[in-house]
Amino acid sequence: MKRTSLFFVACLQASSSAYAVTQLWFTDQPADRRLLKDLHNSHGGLVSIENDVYVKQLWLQQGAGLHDSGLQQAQGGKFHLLDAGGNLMEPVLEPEGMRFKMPDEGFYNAYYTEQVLANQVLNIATAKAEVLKHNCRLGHNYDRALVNPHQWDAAPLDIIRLRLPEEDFHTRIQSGNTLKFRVLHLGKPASGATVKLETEKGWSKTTRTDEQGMARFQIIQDSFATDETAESGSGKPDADSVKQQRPPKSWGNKQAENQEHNADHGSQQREGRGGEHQRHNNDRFLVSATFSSPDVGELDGKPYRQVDYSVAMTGRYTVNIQAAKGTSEALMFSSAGFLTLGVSAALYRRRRIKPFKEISFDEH
Amino acid sequence: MNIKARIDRLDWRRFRFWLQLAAFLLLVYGGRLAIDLGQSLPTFACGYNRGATAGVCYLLPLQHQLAQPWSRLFSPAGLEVLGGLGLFLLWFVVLNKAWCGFICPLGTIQDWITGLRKKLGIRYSSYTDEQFNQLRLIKYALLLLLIFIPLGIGGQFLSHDWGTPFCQICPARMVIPLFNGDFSQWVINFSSTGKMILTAIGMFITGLFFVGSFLKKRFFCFFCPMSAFHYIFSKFALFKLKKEGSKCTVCGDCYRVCDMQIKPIADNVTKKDILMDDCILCLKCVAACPEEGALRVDILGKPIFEATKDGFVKRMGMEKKQ
Amino acid sequence: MNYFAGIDIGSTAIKIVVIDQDRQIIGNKVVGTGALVFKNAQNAFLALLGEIGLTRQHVSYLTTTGYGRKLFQDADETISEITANAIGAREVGKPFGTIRTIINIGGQDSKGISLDEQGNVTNFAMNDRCAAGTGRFLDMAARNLEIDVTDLGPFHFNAVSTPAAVNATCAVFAESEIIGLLGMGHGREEIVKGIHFSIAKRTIKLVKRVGIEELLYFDGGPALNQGLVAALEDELGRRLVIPPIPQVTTAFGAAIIGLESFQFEKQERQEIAPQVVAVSGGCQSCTCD
Amino acid sequence: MMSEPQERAIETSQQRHARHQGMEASEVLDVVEKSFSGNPKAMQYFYDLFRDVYCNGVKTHSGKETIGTMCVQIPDEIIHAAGGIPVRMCNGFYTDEEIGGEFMPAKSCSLVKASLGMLKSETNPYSDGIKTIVNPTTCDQKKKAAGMMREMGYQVYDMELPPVKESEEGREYWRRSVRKFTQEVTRITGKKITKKGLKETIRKVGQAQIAYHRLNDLRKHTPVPILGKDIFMLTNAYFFDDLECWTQAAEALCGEIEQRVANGFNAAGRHSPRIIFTGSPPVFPNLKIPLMIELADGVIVADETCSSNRLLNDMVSVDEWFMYDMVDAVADRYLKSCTCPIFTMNDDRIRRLIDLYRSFHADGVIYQAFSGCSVYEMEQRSVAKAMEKEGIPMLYIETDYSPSGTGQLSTRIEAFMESLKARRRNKR
Repeated sequence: MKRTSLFFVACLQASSSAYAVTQLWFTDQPADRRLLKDLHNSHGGLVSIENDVYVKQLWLQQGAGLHDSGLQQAQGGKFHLLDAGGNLMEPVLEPEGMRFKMPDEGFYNAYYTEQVLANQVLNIATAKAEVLKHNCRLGHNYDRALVNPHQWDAAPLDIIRLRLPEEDFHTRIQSGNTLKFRVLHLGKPASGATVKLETEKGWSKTTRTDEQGMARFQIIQDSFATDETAESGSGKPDADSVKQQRPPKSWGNKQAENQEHNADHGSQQREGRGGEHQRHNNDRFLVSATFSSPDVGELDGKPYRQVDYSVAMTGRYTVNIQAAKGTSEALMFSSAGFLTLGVSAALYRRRRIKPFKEISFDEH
Repeated sequence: MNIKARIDRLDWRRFRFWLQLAAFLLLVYGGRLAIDLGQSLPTFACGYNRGATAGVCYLLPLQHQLAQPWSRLFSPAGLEVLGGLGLFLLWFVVLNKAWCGFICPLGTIQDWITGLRKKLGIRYSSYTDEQFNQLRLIKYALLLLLIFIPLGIGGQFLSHDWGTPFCQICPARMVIPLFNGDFSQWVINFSSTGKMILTAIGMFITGLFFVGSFLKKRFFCFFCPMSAFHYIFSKFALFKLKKEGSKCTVCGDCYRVCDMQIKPIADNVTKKDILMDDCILCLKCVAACPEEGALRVDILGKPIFEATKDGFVKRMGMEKKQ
Repeated sequence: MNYFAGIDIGSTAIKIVVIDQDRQIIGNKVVGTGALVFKNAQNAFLALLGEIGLTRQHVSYLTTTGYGRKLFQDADETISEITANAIGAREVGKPFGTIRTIINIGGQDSKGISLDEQGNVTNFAMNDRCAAGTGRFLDMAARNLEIDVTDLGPFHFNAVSTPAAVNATCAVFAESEIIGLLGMGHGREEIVKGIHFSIAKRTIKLVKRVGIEELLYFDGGPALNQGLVAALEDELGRRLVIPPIPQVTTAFGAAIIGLESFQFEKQERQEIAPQVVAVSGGCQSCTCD
Repeated sequence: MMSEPQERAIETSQQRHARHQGMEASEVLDVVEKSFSGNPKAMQYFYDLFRDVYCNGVKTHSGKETIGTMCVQIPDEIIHAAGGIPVRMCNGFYTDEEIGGEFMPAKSCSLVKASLGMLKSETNPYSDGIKTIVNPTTCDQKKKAAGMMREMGYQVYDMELPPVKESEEGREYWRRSVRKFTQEVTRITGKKITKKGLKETIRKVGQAQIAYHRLNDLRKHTPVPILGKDIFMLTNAYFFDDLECWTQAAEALCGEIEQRVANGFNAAGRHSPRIIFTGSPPVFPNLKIPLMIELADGVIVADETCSSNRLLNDMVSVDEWFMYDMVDAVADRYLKSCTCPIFTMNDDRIRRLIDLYRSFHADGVIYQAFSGCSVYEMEQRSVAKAMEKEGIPMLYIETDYSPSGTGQLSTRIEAFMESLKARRRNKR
């Protein structure tokens, strides 16, 4: 019921804004917060560990954007799963989503596709999640092929994040990075698809894919501050907003640190951390692609004259750590150490020439 | 002349120099040749020397593992910590503290700095007995901190900002990547209070490191928590430093050459297993001992390097010039 | 039949013992040392041989001991009096058990010797150059008191009142001390007894350095002095083993050592003999026809 | 007709003293040379050296800056590096002891009396004259001797030696003393000590030590190839001989002794007990006890005395060849391993004795103490106790330089030898 109503809202929005389309995506945040205690934070987000094997559970989420969404139950769509080798495998389905074991190192890809026919338009929505399985215990001598993204040719619309230069399992996407996405329609580049990147902060950008189905975004240089930086950034990612910013001179407070552990919760409040760089601060972004084709056909006896494809997935990015690092300060501190010991050693050596160190008594 | 006698006559200084150089190249550049010795190395093969290190210092994964949520750490899954420790022990048990004296890249760098000082003709400093006894406890304090801070993180008493606290202050993180032209660790990380404090301390210590190891032989080893960690397990190691007290004349020659100023090596005539906590097993003492068989190195109870008069004379350059 | 002789040339007396190969004493003789030490010893030795009907040729092995041992060039072996004394005591003391400690008071020195179970010397102590507590000291005391040395024993037992305290450890000072005691009206008996206790105390102090163990054996000329024996026993709180002829134990020991050496050498000769034969076959330097 | 008595020059005091010394020295040299068969040929250098110096009036260091040293703790390396020649003033002449006895208490030790006696006699067998004497603060008698030597007109440098060698304070104290001495000795000789020069003298002294060790190790062999009296002669020559000449002669001796070992030569008797000699140092010509031991069919295979083993045993080890390090290293050599009884603890000495006993396959220990040398006399008890615990037979002899009382001593030594032989027989 809820979904339908939402759908209408979405349609209303769609009428007002061309891109305000309802999207489906996956989340690993359980709605029931009590479940959190059984989950562990791994390189690939929250997992549970069963017999020493990581098990990922994903729930469906639907909405127009990260701030305008809700958990959703599967409505007769299909779940697909690519394992770390890029092969299809069977997930375990649960009412709210899917769950699967991740025995191998690499990226697992989860898909959910759903079709809805309305107003003679067939909406084929795809939710996607790319889940990393990595455990440092198993070493880091892995194949590049494990790092590279997989592709599922049967996906009605797929969006693939291409890798950053020299990306590995430990790489974090940082604000300021340029992200490349490739949008594929049934395994072929979809040119002219609309791709939107939206951060949890509200910054968003929309672009269209080129002939190769490629879209590029440079994530805004975000300091996670609730000041103007975030708002002013919600325009186009011009050169100014990408410019390195000096770290603010006030650092963290207690409240910020306490919230740290819940950092993975997308909807949490961030107001408390005004003007701070927090290395562990990370935000989600939602990248979505929509693509229409004027195909004419019939679904369950109902005709349609257009097919709207959509796909969405979330990702995480963090503050640009380099921006928060000071080399000159570092040299200052090391010089301080250098000088402290150097001078004290010189003084000590001078003083040692004097024959005896007197014993001093306390007269009190 | 049999092999043993040859070893006993070895010019230990030169032998060690080359061995250290080889180990240094292996650990600091080996990663480029896709050499991976795992992450439980009992020596400062710094993991921050990204892409170039041939293995990772055990302290890094140890601090990581200990920072797991307690629910996991104290569950059967937490046993993986023991796995890492087991691997560490496997490495350690063979060489004992000779990891410090022969393999540790940071130790080798210190020896090179000492070599530079010698070239410049500047004398070295040493601690007084009193200073020695006070300072030697620092490494244990560091060891406790590097265990308890991560545990505190896992128990949610401390923020993740304090993660891998020792690595943040360890000069190896700054110094070793330099050999790969990587200056990126020379930064203060302002991203959080903890990081900022730790990296600032780290940079300060790096400054101390350069001056200290210039003035004092093996300056940093004296404070090294890895050394303290080693000592806990050194009893079980195969490599042993032995002393035959009855043959010792307490002449102090071994103590004189000891980079770590370990006095019991000369004064203690009752202890057979003379390896002390500060020892880096560089074996300079054995090389400098003029008493036949007073000091020796055993592997599995078999002496492999023994103090001999002959060897002493050769190493001190007292042989008759032909 | 082989005979063995031991000559102990001491500072005051020369003691000679001849034994047969069954370790039985065939004859013994004690004469004064005098000034012509070697001549006196030689004469006494020959006289003794004559008395028991032997000639020098019958004596297979002659061992000398005592401070004049090196003078007697005719000897097959010289041995220190400490070892000879120990061996003699071991043999003589056999009927009493295993001797472990020997007190020997000679003419110019006194000794304490400790033995192990087999009669080997494990430790010994000697008085230093001073003559206090030796036979010479007794001689001097007797002369001062104008009594014969042999009467010292009876005098000791005749003392009725408390023995006089003789403190001096030096023979020279003791002399004046004795004169002083006489002047104060002490009886000679008490003085003799006092002297004996003084010597006993001094000797025991010496022997304590080597450790006193059961059995205690006392020999040397002064062992004939029953008074001194009594004083030593009283001071020790134990009985002493006194040999029948206490002067000759050392000479007897020397003779026993001679016997053992003789037998040892003979045995060695036999052991080496076959090899000698083998070697002599290729001998080139032999000039005999 | 009686001829007119010629005008005869009366001996000067120096001549008289030299005659006394010569008489005493030649008597001992005769015993050393002639009472033993099979002396090594290379020993002739040392016999001749003693005869030259003490009987023929040859001055080995004429015209050179000689510095007298009063004890084994004075660093030779540093004196050599400063261009001086260290001459050990410890003396073994009874003649000199009698002179010393005139102004020193009767109960003082023979060695100190004799050393001061020689200085008092104003004759010096080694050089034209010794002006400077370095006197370490070892035993009380040597300490007080400093004042007497000053009275005699010598320039005395008091070198402070700590009474405790185990403590860090003691070590630092002594290092400081040696550093100061290093500075002072350049003032005496007027020559600067250079880094290179000191390194070279450390090497030279080291070579002498190596020769000594080489020889000493040969004494571990059974049968023993050289008698202890020859070793004492050799080490006593080190007191005053030119360093390089000494090393050369010692190396020649080593060669000969090595040959002897190869041939299975036995310098002693077939059953001679092997003796470790310890205690007060036998200094030529007071080789009374060593000679007595070897005449009584014993053989000294090793010793622990400051006139021999302690003189050359411990070597300098340097980590970095800088002045600071070298001087400190030299200082350590003379303090840390010194087994002199003047230090509070004597564990090191006991340990050394036990080790010598074992490694030289000895049968017994003979401990000589000069009467009056209270430290050796006092230490006797603890050493005896330790030896007893280890089952090592030990003979303690209290003696002095006087030639009397040898009968008593030889009886004791012979009895000890006999008991050692019996002990060995029983073991077999």
